[in-house]
Amino acid sequence: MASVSLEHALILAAILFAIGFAGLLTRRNLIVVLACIEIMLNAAGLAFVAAGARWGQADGQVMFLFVLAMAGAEVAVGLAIAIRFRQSLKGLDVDDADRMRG
Amino acid sequence: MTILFYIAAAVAVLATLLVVTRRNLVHALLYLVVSLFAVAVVFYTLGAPFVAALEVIVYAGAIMMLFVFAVMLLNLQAASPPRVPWTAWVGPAVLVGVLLAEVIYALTIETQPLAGAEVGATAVSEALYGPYVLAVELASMLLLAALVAATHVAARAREDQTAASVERGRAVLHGQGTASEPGVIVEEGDA
Amino acid sequence: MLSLLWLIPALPAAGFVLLVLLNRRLGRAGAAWIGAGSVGLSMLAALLVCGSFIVSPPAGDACRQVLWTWMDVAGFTPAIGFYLDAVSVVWVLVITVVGFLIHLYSTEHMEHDEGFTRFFTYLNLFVFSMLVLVLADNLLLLYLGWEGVGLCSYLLIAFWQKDPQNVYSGRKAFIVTRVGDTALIAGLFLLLTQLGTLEIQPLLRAAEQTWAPDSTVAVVAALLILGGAVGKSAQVPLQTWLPDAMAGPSPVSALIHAATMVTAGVYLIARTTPLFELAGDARLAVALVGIVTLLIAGFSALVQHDLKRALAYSTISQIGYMILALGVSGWEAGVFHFGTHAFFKALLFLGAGVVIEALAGEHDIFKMGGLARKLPAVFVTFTVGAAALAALPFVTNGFYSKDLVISTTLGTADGNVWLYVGSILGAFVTTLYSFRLVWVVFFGEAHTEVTRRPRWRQTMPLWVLAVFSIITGFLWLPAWIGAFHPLEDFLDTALPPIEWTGRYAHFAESAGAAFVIILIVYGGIFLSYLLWVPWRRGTHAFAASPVVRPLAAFWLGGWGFDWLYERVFVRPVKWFAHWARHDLVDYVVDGIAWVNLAGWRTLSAGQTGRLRSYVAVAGFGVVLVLAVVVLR
Amino acid sequence: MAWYWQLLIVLGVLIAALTIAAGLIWYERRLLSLVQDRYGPNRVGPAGLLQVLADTVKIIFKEDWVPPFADRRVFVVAPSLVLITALLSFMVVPVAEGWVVIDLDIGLLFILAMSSLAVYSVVLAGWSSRSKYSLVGGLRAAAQMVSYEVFMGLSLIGVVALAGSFDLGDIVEAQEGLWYVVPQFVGFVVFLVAGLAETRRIPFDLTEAESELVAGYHTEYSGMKFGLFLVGEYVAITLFSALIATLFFGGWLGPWLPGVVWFLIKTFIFITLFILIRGTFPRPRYDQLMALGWKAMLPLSLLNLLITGAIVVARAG
Repeated sequence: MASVSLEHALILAAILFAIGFAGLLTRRNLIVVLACIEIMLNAAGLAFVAAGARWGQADGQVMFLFVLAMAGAEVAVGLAIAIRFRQSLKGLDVDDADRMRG
Repeated sequence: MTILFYIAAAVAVLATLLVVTRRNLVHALLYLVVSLFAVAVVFYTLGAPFVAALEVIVYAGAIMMLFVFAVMLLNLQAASPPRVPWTAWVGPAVLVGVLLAEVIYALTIETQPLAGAEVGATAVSEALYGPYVLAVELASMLLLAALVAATHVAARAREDQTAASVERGRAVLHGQGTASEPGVIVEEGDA
Repeated sequence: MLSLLWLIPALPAAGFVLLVLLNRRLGRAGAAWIGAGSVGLSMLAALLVCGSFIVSPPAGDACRQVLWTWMDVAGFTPAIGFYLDAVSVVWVLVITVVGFLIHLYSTEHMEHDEGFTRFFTYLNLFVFSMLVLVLADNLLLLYLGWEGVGLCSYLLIAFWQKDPQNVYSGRKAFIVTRVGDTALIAGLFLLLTQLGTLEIQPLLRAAEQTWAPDSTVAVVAALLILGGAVGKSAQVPLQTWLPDAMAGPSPVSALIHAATMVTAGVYLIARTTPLFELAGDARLAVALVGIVTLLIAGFSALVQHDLKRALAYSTISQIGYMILALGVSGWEAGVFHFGTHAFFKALLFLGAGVVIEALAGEHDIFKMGGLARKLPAVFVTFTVGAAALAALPFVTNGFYSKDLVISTTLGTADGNVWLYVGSILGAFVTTLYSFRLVWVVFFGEAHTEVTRRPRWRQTMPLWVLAVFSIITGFLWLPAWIGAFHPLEDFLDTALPPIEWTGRYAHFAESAGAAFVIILIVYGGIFLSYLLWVPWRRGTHAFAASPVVRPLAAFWLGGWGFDWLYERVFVRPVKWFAHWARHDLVDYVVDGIAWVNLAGWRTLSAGQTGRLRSYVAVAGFGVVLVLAVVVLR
Repeated sequence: MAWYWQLLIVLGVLIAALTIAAGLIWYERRLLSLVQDRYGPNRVGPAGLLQVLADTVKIIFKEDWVPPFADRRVFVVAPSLVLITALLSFMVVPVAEGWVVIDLDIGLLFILAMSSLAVYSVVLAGWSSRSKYSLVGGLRAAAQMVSYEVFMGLSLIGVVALAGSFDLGDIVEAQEGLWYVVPQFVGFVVFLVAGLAETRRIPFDLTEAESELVAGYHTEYSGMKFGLFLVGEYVAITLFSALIATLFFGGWLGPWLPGVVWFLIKTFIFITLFILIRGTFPRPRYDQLMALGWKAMLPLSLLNLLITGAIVVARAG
């Protein structure tokens, strides 16, 4: 178990985060955007757990639990917005929601 | 355990890549479930079995289920925007590549081994309800707020009802109706 | 027995919870049984606990019961804990006994009201909050009760919420007391940061040890606490809400706005006595607030023609006496006057409630008259109450407590002649207006028909309170009558005894000083008889004369405080808002807007409304920052 | 522990679970016939025992057909999930003292995780079939199982609090003096109801309510893919019976007989209970099902948790 080093775990987190971020930059589907945010949150959680495992402390896992709670809250609100989005804009393209442009 | 970590990591990365590239919403979400499952295995290899279980139960089991449910129930697949051309990936890929390179460079400056000890459910719980208890309360409030907000945003019928009751209150105020219930709002100016 | 302490507030709380949960499912009878019953049981618990406290005092003459720790954050651990000593015993007994009598009274007074259950819900919540306030062992819990009673006061003043005027009155009470509450919470923050605790007894000990007498911080802390007391107890300059608070039902006026809540300020100052002993300037401020209030309110009460408003002003005035006594280090005299006042003022309000009910909602005393024969029970008890308010010598409790208060203004080291003369004048005015009510309401010819007579649930509390208004005075007889002062001995266990060390102490304690008061009271009663019985026409003509009329109007409006506040605070804000909306300022505002607009035009190029471009920009930023950090 | 011993347990549990599940099909049909006063399958083999074998042969040799309009990949994956998750759950169930495939500290959480993944099987089957009956069945399953999972987890926390461990072996050993069905009776009832809902058995089989949804989520399935759903359901019933026996009735504990026998007897009793419930109860409306879950079961399990927590805290001093 000890042979996994901290930076490998952190690099995994960074890669996952980067993929999620790339998806966020590219995809226009609101649901996928939400999923990308989930990926990034999860990657952040992974970094917390890895850092906690470095010191053998529970704090990292505790932080992951808070990330989990936040993700739950985010999904609830995000999906509610997606439903209204679909009703009012007849689609899921986030680029359609540019009425607040300057 | 080490080999398991790398296998799971590879699966996670691959599945996540598929999440952001698939056009079929349900397929993408299923790959996300796979990715989360792989991350759960990673957690287990990092000595965090409790969080690994929660990752599956809450993330894969509940949160992603909610996603899938919403997509299926509202047939969101049909509302998906058109496919992006592959050229759209170039810019983000470069940006993210630079970011990743920086992070990896920063991370590999020095190597740190893991403690290697398993941190079980008891230790996590004790930390959670010990020094972090205030944060737990805050998290519960966040969830409550999210619940209220989601209900409010998603329920359109309710909104019309509220508008109607405000309208009725106005009518009462201007003497065109009767206050059928106590607690009718009286406006500032009339006091 | 003392371990039952928690039951005293818990019972009304249970009543409140039951009433909230069962609300509609409960008939009127059920609501009345739960509402009055819970307070009745609480009264029994209080009698048991306080009785055992008095008979066999615990070690240190105080007992503390900690139920649980409220929160534990960064070393700050306020407890949900109760503290019982002589001072809280007095308050608890008064709250529960008077509270129960008023609940009983309300079951009949409110019987046809559609908000019957709601009324008892609020009333139970009030009793619970008030008990928490006086039993709290730390200032944070005390503040919880403090805000709880404020909330109930607001809810009950605006109880008949269909009339916007009542809602407005409730809101006024809430906002004005909020000014004081803000001062109080600032004081709590100051105490917490300076002394590191809010638990009252350790806090007071720490204050005595760390702060030098008359140090600035002690004075500021005491003044902030005084600010809270001024708001809640309706003292100058925050007294304006109480007369308007009479919009609530009469039992509410009796319980909240006469007997208990408005004396929370007195309790607070008495509770933090050592702090005020450290701060001479703050004590002087307390005394000044007291004397100014009692005079202003007394004169206002003299000209009111709304029965309840007259009583409200008299309440303000009497609390002024209590505050005055606290300000001259006559702590115990203030507490004593609180105790006697609670009984006779509750009695007066309940009597007024019956009168108003009997006359189908008539509040104007000049439209009453001749009620002595039609409502004999109310007449007798109301007269007892008025006599106690006027401090009729020897037979009423008001005489003994007010005599003591007036003596302290001269007899203690903080006292002086001016305070003495002012309080004597106040006593004279008090006799005038209290008997004015009796003469005008119960004598002369009847102007309005009596349509309803009280039954036992209304008259019984009146009689009980009338008896209390007589006998409670005998708990502390002045030295020249006899050496019977159990209340003083009891209070000595919690408060510093009154030290008769002033220049005129010898005179203040003697029968001579009392003789002055006796003279004043009899003179006042006789004068008010002349003014409102044989000479009534003349009095009216005098009041209507061009010289006096503006003065009377001035007093009627409460010395123009509302008028003043309207002009100093309310109108300037409204006017400024109006002006800023429509006038010159528009150019400034437009200018700001134009600058913003220009800035916005330049910046809004980046506002595409597209999530992805925002994310991309954020990503660039992260890349740059990371590059700086990593490659440095 | 020697590797062959471990392998033996693995194979033993796997084969036993599958055999029992297969046997259950026959057992259920016979028992239901008894309830309904008829014979049931009694032609093939002694007392119809070989009926299952015949059915298996038939179902395996059927054409492996996927509807052309279906989402092919998901359609194929979905049936396997239900069996995989149920069988994986058996890994952490101790059959007798020390007889467990993997002694996981978070055993109970693992089972919860598996049961939360099992939902996907039904939902995806319903969705990938691209037919409206299937979709409605799948959606019903999603809402039903996610809802009931909430208090299934909550009802078990009482047991965990009493035993102080997520490890099923520890939980069984903690019941040495007293089976948890006594202090956790409410938890037991809630878990039983949740188990019925999670296995989508009558009365909670609204996902395949044949009178309104044809066959619900598996309308379009045939051949061995349908067979997987069938076997998966029976494995799940076996699993839940085993869990009830383990968590509330002392698992392998019992006098005289060896532990594994006690375990099998207890499991068998609850399997019978499941079948008898199927023979007895009518099917509720969907809103009634949800109301039962959120308005009755959830508060009940929370109350149970509150009281259990208070007792545990009080006992700990």
